[in-house]
Amino acid sequence: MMNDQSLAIRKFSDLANPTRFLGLAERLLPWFSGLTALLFVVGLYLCFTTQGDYQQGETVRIMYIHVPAAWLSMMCYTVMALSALGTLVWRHPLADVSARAAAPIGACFTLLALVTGSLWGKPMWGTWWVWDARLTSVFVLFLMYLGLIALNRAMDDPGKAAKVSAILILVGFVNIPIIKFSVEWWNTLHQPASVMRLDGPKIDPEFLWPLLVMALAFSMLFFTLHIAAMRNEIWRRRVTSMRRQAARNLGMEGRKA
Amino acid sequence: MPVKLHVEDLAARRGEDLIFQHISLVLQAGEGLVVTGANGSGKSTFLRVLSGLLPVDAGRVRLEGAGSDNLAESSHYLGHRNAMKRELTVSENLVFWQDFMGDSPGGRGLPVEVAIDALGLSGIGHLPFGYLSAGQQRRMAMARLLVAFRPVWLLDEPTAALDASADRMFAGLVRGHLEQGGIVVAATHQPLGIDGVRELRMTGFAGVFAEAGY
Amino acid sequence: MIALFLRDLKLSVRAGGGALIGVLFFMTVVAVIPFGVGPDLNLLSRIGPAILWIGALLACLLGLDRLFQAEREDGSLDVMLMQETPLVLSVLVKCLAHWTASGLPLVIASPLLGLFMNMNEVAIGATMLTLLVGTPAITFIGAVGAAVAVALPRGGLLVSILVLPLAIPVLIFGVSAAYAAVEDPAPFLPPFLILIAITLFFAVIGPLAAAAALRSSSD
Amino acid sequence: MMSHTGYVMASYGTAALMVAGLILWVFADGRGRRRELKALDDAGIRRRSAPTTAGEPQ
Repeated sequence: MMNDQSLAIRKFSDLANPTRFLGLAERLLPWFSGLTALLFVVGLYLCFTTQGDYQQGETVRIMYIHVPAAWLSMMCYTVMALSALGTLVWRHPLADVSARAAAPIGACFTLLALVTGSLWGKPMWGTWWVWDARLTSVFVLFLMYLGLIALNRAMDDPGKAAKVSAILILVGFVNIPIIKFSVEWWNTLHQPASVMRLDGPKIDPEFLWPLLVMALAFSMLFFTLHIAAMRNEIWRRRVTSMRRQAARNLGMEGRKA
Repeated sequence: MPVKLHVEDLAARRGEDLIFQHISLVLQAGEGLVVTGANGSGKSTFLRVLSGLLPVDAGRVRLEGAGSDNLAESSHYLGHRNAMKRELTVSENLVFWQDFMGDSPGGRGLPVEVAIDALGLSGIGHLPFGYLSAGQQRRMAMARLLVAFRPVWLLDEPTAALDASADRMFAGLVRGHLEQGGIVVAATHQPLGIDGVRELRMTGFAGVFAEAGY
Repeated sequence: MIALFLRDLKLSVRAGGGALIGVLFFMTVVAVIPFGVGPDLNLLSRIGPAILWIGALLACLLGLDRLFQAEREDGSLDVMLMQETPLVLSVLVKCLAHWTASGLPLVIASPLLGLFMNMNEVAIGATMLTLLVGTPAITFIGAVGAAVAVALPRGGLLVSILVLPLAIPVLIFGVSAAYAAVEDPAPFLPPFLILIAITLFFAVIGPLAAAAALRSSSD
Repeated sequence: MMSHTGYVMASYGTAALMVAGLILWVFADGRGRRRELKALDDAGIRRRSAPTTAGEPQ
C-alpha cells in the first residue's frame, strides 16, 4: 500500500496548477477505476473461498469488510491532516480542495466500519452496539468528520474557510491518539489489535490474504473517489468564480455605459 | 530618528478578486496621505493591509525609525467600528486601552482625562459608552489615538459621523500629530481640511492606481 | 495583560455578561435530572458525579461562542491583532478570564448540587476537585471552537458540535477520577493526574490554534 | 434470530450499497458541474486567466 501513499504525496506537491491536476486526473481515473474493480473482484473471490473460522464460523468474513473500512477511516483523516498541512505550511492551492473532497468519503467509510462492526458484534457478543474501546473511538472519529463537513458547508467563501478548517483538522488529528488512549483506558472489550501487532500479524495467512487484498481494493477505491471528488470541487470553484466574474462584467458595463 | 513609511509595489486580494496592485510610495515623518476613491475601490482594503489585518498578495510594507520595523506594532488603526465596550464607562475603556497598548518608543500617551478634554467631551467620562450618541462615540474612539502613543495613524473614514465642529477639532488633532513628526494615512470622502497632504486615488477593481499630485 | 484580564472579568460580571447564565444553566440541568431519573436516592448518588460533570461541560460550552464574537463585532479584535504582545498570550488571558468568570462559579456551585444528588462528602469533594482541574481544559478546547465560530457567518451552535468530540477525554477522566475517590479499589491518582496532563496540554494547543484561526479569519 | 450467513450477507450488502452510493454521488456531482461549466461557456463568460484558476476545463 506504500506506493499509493508516495504517489499521493508526489501527486499533490508538483501539481500547484489545477489545470495540470485536471489533465492528470482525466488520464489517471480510468486506470484507477479499472485497478479498483480488478482488486475488488479478486478480493471478494478470496473472501468467499476461504473456509470459515472454527470458532466464529461464517461471521469472520465480515472482518474482511470491517477492518479495511476502519483502516480507511484512519487513512482518510491522515490524508486530510496532510492536506491541512498543505494549506497552512506550504500554502498549496489544491490542499484545501483535497481536504474538502476527502471529508465526505472518510465519513462514509467510518460509517461503514461502524455498521459492519455492529453487524459483526451481534452474533459474537449478542448486542448490536457494544461500548468497546475501538468502536467508540471510531464513533468519535465519525462525529469529528461530521463536524468538519458541517464547518465546510457553513462557510461560503472557500478562501477564508480553507485556513480555519485546516486548523480544526490538525487540532482533531492531534486529538486522535488522546481519544484512542482515553477510550481504550475507559473500557476495552474489543480483541487486542490482532493485525497491527508489532510482531507481525497474529492471524494465520489463511485469513491474511483476503484481508490485505480487500484493504488494497478499498485504498484504490478511496484514491479514485478522492481524485474524482477533487475534480468536482475544482469545477465547482470555477463555476462560482465565473459567475462572480459575470456579475462584475455586468457591473463594469453598468459603470461604463 | 524620524519615522519613514515605505510601501513597495503593494498588491492585495480579497478572496479571488485582485483589489489593487503596484502601489509604491514613501511617507516621511510629518507627512499625511489621503486615500480617496469611489466606494469599493479598495480604500479600506489598503488600510487593512497596511495594518497587517489582511495578508499582502505581493510587495512589502516597511517602517523605519520606530522600535520594530513591523508597521502594525507601531501604528493605530481606527476602523468603522469604535473598538469600545458598550457596558464599560468611557474612562474604563480608555484606561484599558492605555494599559493594554502601552506606548511605542519615542512618545508618551496623554492621561485619559486630558485626552477626553482634548476631544471636547470633558465631564462625561463616567457615562457607560453605550449611552453616548454616534458622534460622541466616534470622538471617544479618536481619544484612543491619544491615550497610547503610536507614530503612524491609519484612519478609515474617521470623520464619518462627525458634525462640522468635530471635523475642525479632528483636523487639529491630525495637524498636531503631524507636527510631532507622526505619519497619518486617512481614507476619506470629504477633504480633511489639512493643506500640504498628498493624495492617493484608488480606481478600483484591479485597475492600476493613479497617484494624484499635491 | 492584567488589564485585559480585569476588563474581561468586569465585562462578564456586568449586565450583559455570561457568568450568571452559565451557573443558572448548570443548576437547572442538574436539578432536572432527578425528575427524569426518579427519586431513587442510591441511584442518584451513583450517577451524581457523572451528572455534575456533564452539566458542567455543557454549561462551559454555553458561554464560549461569545468569547471572541463580541470582540470582533465592536472592532477590538482588530486592535488586538496588531499589538506587539503575541495574540496567543491575549487569547490565553481571555480564556483564563472566561474560566474565572464562568468556570469557577460552576466549581463553587457543585457541592450544593452534590447534595441534590445525595452524594456523600468524599464524592462531592472529589467531584469539586476534578471539576476545578478539568473545566479549564474545556475552556481551552472551546477557545478553538470559538475562534473558528468567529469566521462562520452563522457560527454559534456549531462550536459545541466541533468541540464536544475533543472534550470527551476530559469528561472520561474527570468522571472516572470522581468515581475512583468513592469506590475504594479504583485508584484515584492516575486518572486525576492524566486529567491535569490533558488540561496543561490543551492550555498550550488551545490558545495556539485559536490565535491562528483568529488571524487567518480576519477580513 | 438471523443465521450467521445472514449477518455476512447483511454486511456485504450494506458495504456494496454504500460503495455504490459513493460512486454514484461523485459521478452525478461531476456531471452536474460539467453541465454548469458548459452552460457558462456557452454564455460566453471567458475566465480572466487568474494565476491560480487558469485554463479551460477539459
